[in-house]
Amino acid sequence: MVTLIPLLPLVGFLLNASFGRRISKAAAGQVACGSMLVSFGVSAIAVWRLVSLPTESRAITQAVFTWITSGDFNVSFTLRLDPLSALMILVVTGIGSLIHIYSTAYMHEESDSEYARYFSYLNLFAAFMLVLVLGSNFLVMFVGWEGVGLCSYLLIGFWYQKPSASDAGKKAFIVNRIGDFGFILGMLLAFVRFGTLDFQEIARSLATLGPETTFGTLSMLTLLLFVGATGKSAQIPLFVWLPDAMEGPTPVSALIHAATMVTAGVYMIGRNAVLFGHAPQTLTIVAIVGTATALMAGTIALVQNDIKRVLAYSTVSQLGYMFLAMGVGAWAAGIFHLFTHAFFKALLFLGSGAVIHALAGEQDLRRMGGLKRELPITYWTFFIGALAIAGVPLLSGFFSKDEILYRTFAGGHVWLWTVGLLTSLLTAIYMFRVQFLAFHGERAQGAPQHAAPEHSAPGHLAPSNHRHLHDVPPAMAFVLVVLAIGSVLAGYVGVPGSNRLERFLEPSFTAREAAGAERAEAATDSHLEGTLMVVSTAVAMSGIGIALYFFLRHRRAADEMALRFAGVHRVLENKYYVDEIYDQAIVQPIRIVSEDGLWKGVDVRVIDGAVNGVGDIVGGGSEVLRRIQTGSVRVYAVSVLLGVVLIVGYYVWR
Amino acid sequence: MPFPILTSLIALPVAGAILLLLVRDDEHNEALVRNIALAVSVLVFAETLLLWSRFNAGSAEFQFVERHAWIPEFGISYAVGVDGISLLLLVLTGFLTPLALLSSWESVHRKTKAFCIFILLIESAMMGVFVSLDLFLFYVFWDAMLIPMYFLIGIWGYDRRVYAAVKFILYTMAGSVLMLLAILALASLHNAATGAYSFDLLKMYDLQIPAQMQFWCFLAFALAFAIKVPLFPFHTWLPDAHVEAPTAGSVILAGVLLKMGTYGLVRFAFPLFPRAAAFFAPYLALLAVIGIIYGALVAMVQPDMKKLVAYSSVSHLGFVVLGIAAMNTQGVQGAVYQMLNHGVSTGGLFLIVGMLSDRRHTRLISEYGGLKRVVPHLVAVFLIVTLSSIGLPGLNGFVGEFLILLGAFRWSPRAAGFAATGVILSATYMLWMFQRVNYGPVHNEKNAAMRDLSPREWAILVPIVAMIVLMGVLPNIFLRPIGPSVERMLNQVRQGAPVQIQAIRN
Amino acid sequence: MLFYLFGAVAIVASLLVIAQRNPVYSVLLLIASFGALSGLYVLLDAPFVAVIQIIVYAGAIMVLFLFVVMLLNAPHEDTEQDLLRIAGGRRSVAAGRVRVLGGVLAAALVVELVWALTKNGGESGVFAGGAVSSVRTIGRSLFTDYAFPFEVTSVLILVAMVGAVVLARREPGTRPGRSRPSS
Amino acid sequence: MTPTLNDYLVLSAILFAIGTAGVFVRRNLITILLSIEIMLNAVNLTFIAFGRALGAVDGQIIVFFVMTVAAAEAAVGLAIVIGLFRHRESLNPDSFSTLKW
Amino acid sequence: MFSSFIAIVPMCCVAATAIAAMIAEAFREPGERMPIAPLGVIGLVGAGVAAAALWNSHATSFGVVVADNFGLFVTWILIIVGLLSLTISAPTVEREGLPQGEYYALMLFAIAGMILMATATDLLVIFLALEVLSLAVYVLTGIRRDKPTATEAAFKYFLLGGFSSAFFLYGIAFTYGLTGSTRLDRIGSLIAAQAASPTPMTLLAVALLLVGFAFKISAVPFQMWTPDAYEGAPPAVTGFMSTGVKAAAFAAFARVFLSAFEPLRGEWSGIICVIAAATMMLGTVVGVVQSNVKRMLAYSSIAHAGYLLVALVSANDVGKGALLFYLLAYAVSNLGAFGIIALLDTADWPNDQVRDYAGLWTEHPVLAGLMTVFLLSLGGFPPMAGFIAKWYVFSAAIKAGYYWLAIIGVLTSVVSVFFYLRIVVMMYMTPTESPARFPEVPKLAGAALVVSAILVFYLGILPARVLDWAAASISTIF
Repeated sequence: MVTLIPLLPLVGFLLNASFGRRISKAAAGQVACGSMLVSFGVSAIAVWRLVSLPTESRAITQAVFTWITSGDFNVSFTLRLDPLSALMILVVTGIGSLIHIYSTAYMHEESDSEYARYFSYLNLFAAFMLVLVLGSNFLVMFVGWEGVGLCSYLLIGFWYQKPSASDAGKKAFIVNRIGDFGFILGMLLAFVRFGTLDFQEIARSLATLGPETTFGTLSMLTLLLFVGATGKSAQIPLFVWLPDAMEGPTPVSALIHAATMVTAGVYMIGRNAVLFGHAPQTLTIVAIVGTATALMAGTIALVQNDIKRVLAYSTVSQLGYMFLAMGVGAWAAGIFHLFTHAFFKALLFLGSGAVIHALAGEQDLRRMGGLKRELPITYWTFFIGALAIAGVPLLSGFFSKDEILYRTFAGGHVWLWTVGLLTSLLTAIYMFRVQFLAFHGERAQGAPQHAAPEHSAPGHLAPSNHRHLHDVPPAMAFVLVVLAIGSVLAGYVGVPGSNRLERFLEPSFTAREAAGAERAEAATDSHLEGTLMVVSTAVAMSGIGIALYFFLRHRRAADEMALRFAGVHRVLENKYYVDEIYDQAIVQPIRIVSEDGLWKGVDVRVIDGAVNGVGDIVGGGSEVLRRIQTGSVRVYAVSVLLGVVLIVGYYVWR
Repeated sequence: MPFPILTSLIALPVAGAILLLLVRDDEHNEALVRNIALAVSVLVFAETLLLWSRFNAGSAEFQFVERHAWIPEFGISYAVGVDGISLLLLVLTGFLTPLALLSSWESVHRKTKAFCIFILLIESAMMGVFVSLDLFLFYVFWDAMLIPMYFLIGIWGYDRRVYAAVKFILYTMAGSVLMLLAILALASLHNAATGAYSFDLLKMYDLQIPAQMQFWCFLAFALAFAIKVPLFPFHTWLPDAHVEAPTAGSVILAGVLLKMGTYGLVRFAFPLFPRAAAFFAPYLALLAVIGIIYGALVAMVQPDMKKLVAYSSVSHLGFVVLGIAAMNTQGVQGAVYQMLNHGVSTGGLFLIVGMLSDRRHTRLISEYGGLKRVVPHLVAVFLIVTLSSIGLPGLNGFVGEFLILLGAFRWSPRAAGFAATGVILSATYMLWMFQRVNYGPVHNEKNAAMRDLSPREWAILVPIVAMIVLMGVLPNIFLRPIGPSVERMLNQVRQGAPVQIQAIRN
Repeated sequence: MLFYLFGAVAIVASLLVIAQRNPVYSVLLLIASFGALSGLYVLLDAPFVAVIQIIVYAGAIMVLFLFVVMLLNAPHEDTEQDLLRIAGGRRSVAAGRVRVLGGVLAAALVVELVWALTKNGGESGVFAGGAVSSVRTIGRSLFTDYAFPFEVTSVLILVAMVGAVVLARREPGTRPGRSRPSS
Repeated sequence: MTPTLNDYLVLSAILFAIGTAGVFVRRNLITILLSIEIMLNAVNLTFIAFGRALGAVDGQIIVFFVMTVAAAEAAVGLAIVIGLFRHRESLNPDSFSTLKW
Repeated sequence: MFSSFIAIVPMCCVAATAIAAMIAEAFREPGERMPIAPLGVIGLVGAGVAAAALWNSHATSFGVVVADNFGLFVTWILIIVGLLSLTISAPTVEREGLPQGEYYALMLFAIAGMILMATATDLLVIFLALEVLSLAVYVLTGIRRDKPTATEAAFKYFLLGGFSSAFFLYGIAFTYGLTGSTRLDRIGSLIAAQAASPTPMTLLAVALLLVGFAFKISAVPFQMWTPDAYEGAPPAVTGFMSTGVKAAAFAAFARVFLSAFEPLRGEWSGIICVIAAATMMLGTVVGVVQSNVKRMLAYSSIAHAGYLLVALVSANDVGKGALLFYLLAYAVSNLGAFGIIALLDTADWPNDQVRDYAGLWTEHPVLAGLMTVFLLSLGGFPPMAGFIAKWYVFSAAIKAGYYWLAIIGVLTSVVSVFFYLRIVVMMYMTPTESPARFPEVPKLAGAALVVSAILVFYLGILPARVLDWAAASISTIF
């Protein structure tokens, strides 16, 4: 049964990939959505059955087949449903289904074969993502891990004729590969250390051990895995691919680059909570990296003009939060935020997609404005999403983010907490900046100073400012509304005090035997939590206020600020020049060294030079030696005599 | 006497070649010639499958052994046999040869008969290399294989074919002649030890070889194999040979010929000279790791698709050598597996590049672009093969690479660490090439009219893709027969060099 | 004493043979040298060989040489000027070098041979034993012990005859145009 | 002061060396052939001297064979010289160097 | 009484045929065609049969000729050489209008001399045989009198041959002086008696004999005549002398040095090693830049002399057969290659430049194929005879401990492959400029080449029997 969950989308993929060209769009869409919905249904049933099991043995394991056997290395393709993965499959199939449905409308202008291709990729993604979350060992997880990377590559580069899109896809894949480099080494080290790659067995073998106090094998191992996570989840230093990934169709951004795939890193840490828990050094690093990423991405998001890029940096920032949570050992809080984030960020992306759809591909915030009237559904749903992410009380983002900040503070990481709070302020500001710039005010008529990336999907007409805009078609509207409801309600699974989610997830974060010991630690201080809640609510509100001031009431003030801090603004606008630095410091040197140093230098000149040099020496020697053969018989006679003299001389004088 | 299936694997292609010799060489017979050759090669493939089905996967010993005295005075015998390591390489050879023949269907019209004859002769020699259990016999096939390949490159190749062909043959010979001397020295030692000459591999395994002799003989063997693999810095013949060879030549060259080097390391160099192997393994690994990174970096900047794939072979085979140098179960098994993978996926890449160059008569990446719009099916297959080459889990490349890295990591984490960068780099150069060829707008008019895959080309590519997926998803089918033989070989090496192996482990 | 006389004559005559430009003189001087050698043969109790030396060698073979020299009518070897005229200055330098190098090597050979022969006293001592020089003994030995080599020489002479005829006879005239390429 | 075997051997060695020198000192084909004759004669002297020292006739008999060989060689050699002269009207060995390198 | 003649029967067969050929020529009308070559073939086959009958008999004649297996093996090689040479000569003789009777008679005399040289056990007889074959070959070299190069080649060969045979004779003189005999067995026993401290004169004898043989086998530095003579001679003759003379000379060389002078091995092995190394290197290195195929093969034959020297110097229980087997393999391959050159020779253009071979494959695929087989065999590729031969030689060298010689040997053979392949490249990979420059191939000569190609493969694939014979043969001399 668990096998069916990833298998269904895979079947959908195969159908669409094989016959997609020959069937109609409707059929292709139905196949794709159908397989996802059925998969969701199966997931729901599976989760229901899981929940009905007693807490102590809440896991369904299904070994599909033995995958690789080599000596003592034996990996079976095993899927395992436990509370953590249960939550994830619900997110993946649920939000996945919604986005499939949304896409049927959003991608409608593509040609038949492209449409089928799109859905086949999307199905394939879902299949791999489900494998990722269901995998019971590192290697199966890695299959999904890489598979989603592949699909991300394919979908980012979906409009392959646009060089920027295919570049972005390639960049995503390669940056992810850098992370995978760490992940692979981490797996290797794990196998060498534990003799297995199974999550359960690793956790069990660690249960009796205390955390590592120095930077030892476990720290190394977890750090390597974390490198993998930074790649997949776009953390410093590997976050650069995610903003570019916005070249893909917007539903893809929503599904892959907001709701599911990018959270894989967080999920992976959660999955290995016991392991990471034994490596406090790594956790510190995770927390710091997460926080730094959150802050950095938040600042960048402040000044970006492309609506999807703002959302992308926002995603990066929120992912930073999740890592912060993981870093301070608040596993459940991190997963909680992952869960809520999936809803509101998917909502925001799909909302922005609706805007872009309506504006025929326009993504530049400066050319939007006043859409509130024309796109009411989009407006309101987007507004709910913005409120949720900003951390307005009683919405989902509030609870999850607050949980993280509380845990951080409670864990004694005051500095991290401070930065987290600051980021929370930024979140509110940039989110409402988007809200205000896009939906309020008047539509800007003139072209902006410098052109934003033009996103024109094939089939879309050039943006026309005078066309009457239609709000979203029903399929999209339905999805937006569902997600909006989700964004409001998702937080209530883990309202402070009840800790339902935490308790549900707990078996996944603890090795069986040690469950009791960890539980004691998880006691909460409700008084402190209340105080902090007030603080963060205030921060969120002030953020919205600032946004209101600068971007709705006094836009001129925003421009003045930008002018006054022109340097800072430029740095932020150019995303701290990270791409440029990478290009100059890594990419170009490698290319130059490879081309001029290794290929044309070492290969052609040194090695082949040596090889040909041997040939030349032989040839040259040949030319010299043949000259001895002058053609004069007297010279030949001298040669004979020379031989005689030498041989006789050897005997006479030796 | 049971049916001499291994001999028939060697003899059948030769018989086919002789049959072809009898066919009159003119225009009308071209189809006949091709069909005969194809039929023979398919038959051989079927026979390899038959061999596999009869093979006892649980046994580590050589099976289907045939032994006939050949030059009895020197203990040279015609001794053939297969174990798990060679079995699959035979299957691979049988698998790729018909595809190579098919790939030449439209590109080779000149001297078709000779072309088919040479392909069949190569097949025979390759089979011979993999089944030989006698060092002399092995060397005979090893050297004999050079000639038809030389002609394939030299006659049906591209512009600089003569240079490439000569470079290929001289480079390879220069390495292998020293191996010949080492073989002779071994036989001589056997004579000194037992009073009789022998070139029998199994007897050589039991021979106590003094340390210093191991040292030199290992060097000689390793040089021959390193050139064949090719290991950095002995690789420069490869790009030339690959680029200039016709598609079929490249496929066979990359698919099978290069494996002879790594096969030789596993079958001969390591088990025969365990102490020297233990001593040299770190150096081999060093070269392998350099090769992985170097090959990848150089591949990245190639303007020519074939050259790019050629350098990628340097990188991939670096992995194989690394796995062998690690000398543990996962390393060696992964190495053998990776040999198969590389045969399939690089063979596939060359086939695809060949198809492109059949259509456009250029291999320069810059000449292409936007093909996905024009030939979507071709590009789809191209993508799968590319991903296989990158080592995407679920496809074949990953299994081998991971096992090798695991083996290497157990032996030397540092080596594995450096080697793993190949994972990043392979993605970089392959995807970059893939992107430049297939994505973007069609900026070159000539590409706009390209036709998509023909039924013949489907027939070539479908088996490749099927193998890629099968080997990625169910690797155990292939790993199972490999396992016992690898263990036996490892035991041999460990017994021969207990101290050193231990020392290096740390 | 006679030994030194004959020896000196042989050496001097031989030296003059190779010092002469004119081949006619060379041949005549060589005959003189052969005469001296036959004297030495007599000293070595080999009168029969000495006689043969004069009759066959000096008489027949040398006359053949002389005959050819006359036939070809080219008594003088090319001078340096001739050579320069033939093929530029470079060759004569090379030829000069050859002459010097050859001379040095020949001298070295003499030194080596003499050194080897006189080292450790060499084969010193007066001739021992009785001389065997009767023609009868020689004849018997020649046709018994040496019968086979004797037959072989007949083949040798046959080959030489055939060869000389093949090489030196006039063109049969079948293809006259090619017999004398422009020189 | 009776000459010893060694004296004869040294004498023949000197003659032999003179013969070798003649081969490249002279630029005349005839003289070169004569030089080879000098060498053969030097060898003959050695044979006879050894024969005398050994007290056997073998040395003398061998000399007969050598003479035969010398005659045969001379015949062929002179024939070749005549052939050469026909082509080039020259007896200079250095003018026959078409074949080289 | 009759039994004392047995050993010379093969030689006499050939010599008698030669004389018969001359007589036939005498009765030939001008322009009349007489089956002289077939006559020679009959004589050679008769000699072969005689040799076969003598196998294992170890007959001696006159005490100076012995029909031991060694000699008989070489005799067979020589007969094969002779048969092939006669066959491939026919087109040349026909086209050039050479005097048939004399040509074949000389060739047969040369073969008789070679057989004698290989079977003689007396230095004097060896010398005489050497002269017989040399004189015949000198004449054959220059037999195309109308060609200045042919006469020049004959002259160079003759002059240097005479020069070096004087050294050889001088060596015989010293040997005689030391031992009082020219018979190898007596020399051997006397040398063995004083082997511990050889006198300078003994060494002088060794040195001078060595020079004489080294010249005939064209070892460095006595190789200078080889390229010129090979280039100037008609290709069929070149093939003949590059194989036959070498085989005969090596046979005598081996017989003298491995039996009579065996006790002094320590004295001469070093020098032969150096010569072998120099010969292998010079032959291959200079061969690389040659543009004339005959000249290139001349350098190749120099190199092969080096390998043969390696076989000679490392003759031991492994290597004992190596020399003979190598001679056979080399003879067949090399003669085959020269045979093809001979067949391509035309009246107005010799077709002996490397570039002349361009497009041969298109025009004469069979000839090109045969040429490839012969060249690859010379280069030492399996499954051709040359490979087994080289393997045998190198294994002997390894066994004898001459690792460095073996290494030089294999490396030079790699270099030599380069120039063999140059011809292959021309034949197969270079487009033709002017078509139809090649003459028709006479059936018989073609068939002979096919037979030798088959022999090349036979020796390469199933060498066991011949190897056994070779090993058994040479063990009769030491």
